[in-house]
Amino acid sequence: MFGILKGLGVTFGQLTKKKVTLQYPEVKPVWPERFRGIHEFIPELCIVCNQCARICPTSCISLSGSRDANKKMRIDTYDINFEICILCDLCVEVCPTEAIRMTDQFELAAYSREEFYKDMHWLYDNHKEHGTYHALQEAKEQAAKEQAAKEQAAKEAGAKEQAGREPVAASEAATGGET
Amino acid sequence: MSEEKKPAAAPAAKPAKAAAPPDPRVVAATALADEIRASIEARHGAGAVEETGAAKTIPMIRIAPDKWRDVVTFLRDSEDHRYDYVELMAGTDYKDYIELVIYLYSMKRDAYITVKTRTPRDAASLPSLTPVFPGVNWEEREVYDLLGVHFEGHPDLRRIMMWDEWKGYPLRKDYSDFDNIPTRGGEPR
Amino acid sequence: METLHSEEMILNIGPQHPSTHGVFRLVVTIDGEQIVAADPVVGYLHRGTEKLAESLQYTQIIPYTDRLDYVAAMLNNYALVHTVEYAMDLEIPERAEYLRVIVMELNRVASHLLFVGAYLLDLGAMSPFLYVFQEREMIVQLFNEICGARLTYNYMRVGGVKWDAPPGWLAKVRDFLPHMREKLKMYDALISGNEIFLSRVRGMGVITQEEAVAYSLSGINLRSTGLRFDLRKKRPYGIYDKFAFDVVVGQNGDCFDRYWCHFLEMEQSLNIVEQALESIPDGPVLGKVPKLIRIPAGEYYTSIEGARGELGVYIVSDGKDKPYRMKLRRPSFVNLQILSKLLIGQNMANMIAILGAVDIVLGEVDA
Amino acid sequence: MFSWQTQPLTGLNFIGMVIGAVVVLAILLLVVMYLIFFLRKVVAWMQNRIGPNRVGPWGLFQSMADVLKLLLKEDIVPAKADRALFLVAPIIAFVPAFTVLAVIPYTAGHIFTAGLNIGVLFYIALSSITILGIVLGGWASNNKYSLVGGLRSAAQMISYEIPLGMSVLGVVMLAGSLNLTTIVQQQATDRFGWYIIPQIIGFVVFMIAAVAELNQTPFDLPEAESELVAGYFTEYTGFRFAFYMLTEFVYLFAISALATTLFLGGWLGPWLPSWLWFAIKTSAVIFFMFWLRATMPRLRVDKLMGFAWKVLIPVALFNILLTGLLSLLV
Repeated sequence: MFGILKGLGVTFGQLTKKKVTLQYPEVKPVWPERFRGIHEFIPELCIVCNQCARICPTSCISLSGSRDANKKMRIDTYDINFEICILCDLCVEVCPTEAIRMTDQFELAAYSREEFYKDMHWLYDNHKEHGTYHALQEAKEQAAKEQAAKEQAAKEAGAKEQAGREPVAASEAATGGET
Repeated sequence: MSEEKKPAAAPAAKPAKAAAPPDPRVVAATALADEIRASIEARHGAGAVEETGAAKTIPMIRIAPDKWRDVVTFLRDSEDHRYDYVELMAGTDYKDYIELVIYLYSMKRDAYITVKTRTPRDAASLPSLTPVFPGVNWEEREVYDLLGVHFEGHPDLRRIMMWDEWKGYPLRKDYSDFDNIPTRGGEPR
Repeated sequence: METLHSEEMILNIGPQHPSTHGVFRLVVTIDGEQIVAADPVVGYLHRGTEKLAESLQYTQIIPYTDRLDYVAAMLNNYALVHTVEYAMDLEIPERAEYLRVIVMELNRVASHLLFVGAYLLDLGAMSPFLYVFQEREMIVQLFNEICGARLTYNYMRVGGVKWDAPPGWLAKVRDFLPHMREKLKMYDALISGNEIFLSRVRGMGVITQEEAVAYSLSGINLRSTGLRFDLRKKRPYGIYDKFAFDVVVGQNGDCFDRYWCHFLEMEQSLNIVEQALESIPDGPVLGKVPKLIRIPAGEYYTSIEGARGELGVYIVSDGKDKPYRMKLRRPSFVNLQILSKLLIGQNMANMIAILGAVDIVLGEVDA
Repeated sequence: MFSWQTQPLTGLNFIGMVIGAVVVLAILLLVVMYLIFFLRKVVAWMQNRIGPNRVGPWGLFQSMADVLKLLLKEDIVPAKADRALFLVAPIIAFVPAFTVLAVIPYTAGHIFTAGLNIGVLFYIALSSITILGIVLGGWASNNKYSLVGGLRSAAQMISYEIPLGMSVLGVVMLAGSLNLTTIVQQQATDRFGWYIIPQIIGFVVFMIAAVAELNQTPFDLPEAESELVAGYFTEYTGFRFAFYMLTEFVYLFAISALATTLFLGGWLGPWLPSWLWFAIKTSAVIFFMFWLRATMPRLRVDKLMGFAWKVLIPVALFNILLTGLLSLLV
């Protein structure tokens, strides 16, 4: 009898405790940095080395590329089949250029199976809202701008003849940071 | 005195044999296996043990298939062995034969051996261990299901993972996925 | 005494049934409410992991092991990489070993919590199930931070772990421990003394030591009978010999002992995590591993103490980068065999209590 | 005091009675709807959840939405079921549940109370009919889970009717009447106060038996979802399922109202209006049942029967003896 009363006490004590339910569609969960959601893919970084397709345990990645005018490999198509992708992160692990990485996008429900075949463009667009690439770029650009502004200020202080902003420097800094 | 010769297609059951100084663990394990072999042969005759060696660091004894159940029972019951706990049962298809391996553990002596036996691939059949160790009941059913070894004396030998209409034995190396193409009205779907 | 016999009835429980813990089917023959025979039918979740592994590199198999015992995936990860490391005689960096122990023991706590909750749900109490999920959620969030996934971790690698702990993570784990101990006390008050609960589990589904050994039971099913058999002590793998902890054993081998061992084992796991947190060194988390992992030809078997028992991986290698044959020794699969023996003569209400206490995860049973 | 029984049955009175019955029915439907809401909220709070909060403000219209959904659902009759019995069983279960409410005195005015002289007997007799509906439903479904659930339910409810009836006897002896209104009025003047004090043993037995009668946790074996999926109403869908659901909750309300009337002084209480006192006390009893529901695991079926026959009935008998002695001596 005593055990039952003790149990009743425990449940009664919970009445006033803070509720833990997450109001999901309104309040989105905050994922940690390493969260493995749906990929983002940055075509200009890809060197078509095929490593991601080879390491993939479920063979859900298919890609093709060709050499452009500068004899550099360019990606043409890049598809991930999310019907069988298990979001294991191995493709991200092997990618030498970080052209593919994971985002915090986790909502993948769809009405038809075709929608699970995500192509390069979808994966690229995915980075805008969910990816870290965009934020990374912005941070770099910001840093580059600040750097440029600082240099300019220094130059202006030194010599007045230096005029005009330097967007070239900023973009150079950005692309330099990618590799 | 382990036999170094193995069928070419089969992976060697003894690692590190080519290494210049033999691994002391392997030597000790092989010596132990030989001891056990002597003990078994004293009881069950010279043909009972076909090979001894070591699986990495664990003594390995290969038993003639017809003595399989007797020797395992002996290992369980004999006072100097008392291998009373089956840790693992696994079957492997080596293309020429099917090998069944069990890892036995002795609760009392805290010792650990691996015992195996072989059976030809076609009409693969072995005496069942279920009467000795009730705990290998499902393991044997799994081996039967996936490798097609028939266990004689098993109380309930049915497929366990696949359904009864399944054709072929998936873990055999020559198994083809096309044997079980789903059909609808006699036509492949 | 003569008993009244009525017409026997075959009751088909599952594969979709609220308390079979997955797609598990149990065909029981009942006489009134008494069970005359029980035939467990498994295989509904069979994915052929062993066959798949034969065409995968060792690194690629790791995500597949996540799907075996999906409530304790860290331990599955470890079982595989441990066998590969054992076969290759690899040196593992100290810090990686400590991180492994921390995540494995936390995962064991999470898994046992789920057992306690699900078991009480089987017995008709809903609240414990929802309570334990709160603590499990905390552990799962910790895992989410360290490896980016909540259920299928894919965290271990041959030769170490994938990621070092993020900044502040170890402190979070340290904060979690006292909270968890507090909550364990609460669950104890809520459940363990409840007379209704006790009347349902005491003396129910008794397994003797001889039976347990003969049926190759492992884990808590074996220890609840009083046998002090814990692979972390018997054959210390990794760095388990550095930690002081007790092997929890039961006395009677009944359902209550199995429940209670889960409870006490959580405390022991918390102790291990605490010790590991105290002495975790700095350093790399991934050792020197060849880019393409090849195991020398031969056969290898190692086993670890999984959340449900002895979790072993048997690999036959022909020297290539893929296993020639991989066999998983799944504790749930082996433990489940004793169910049909335990159920005979019980009545239907006990059936669920006994099935629940055997603690199976169907992902593991069916591999 | 106004009572329908003392008035001649004129046309106007008859219309009044019909309107009264319909009003009570409507109020009760509303009450039951919010009882379900209350249950879900209380249990959710005890489990650190929020509970229904989607439909309407604070989820207040959730039950209404559920009822609407159930009414719109397809009414499936299994092909192998005994069709006639399958269709009629929920009604057999449901009608007595509402009928018993006629004798409960809700307010001091109790204009909507039948005021039967055998009120207690009427309640116990009618509530037994529900078992028939449950057994029939379980049997007619032609499903093994339903059958086992139905039979368990029959065994359980019949066993627990006995201690329930016996525990009420003590109150009846003290009050000297079977009329529920009289019982409440007696409690106002009784020297011990409300009957929960002299009849504490009876009250405990009553509560345990009541929970068992209602198939509430920890006695919810007939619908034990981990064993029997949903017990006797596994095969029921749509509004027939709703009938069983309603039966359960109407009985929950009715038995709490009965406990209030018999042991807690019914509508009696200072300052507040009588109907509010009645509502407060009934809610407290209901809350207690939900509290149990959120805490307890389920009893086992054989222990359940043993508990009724070996513990509750002897205790109830002892209580009657004690009450008799007490009224002789004091």
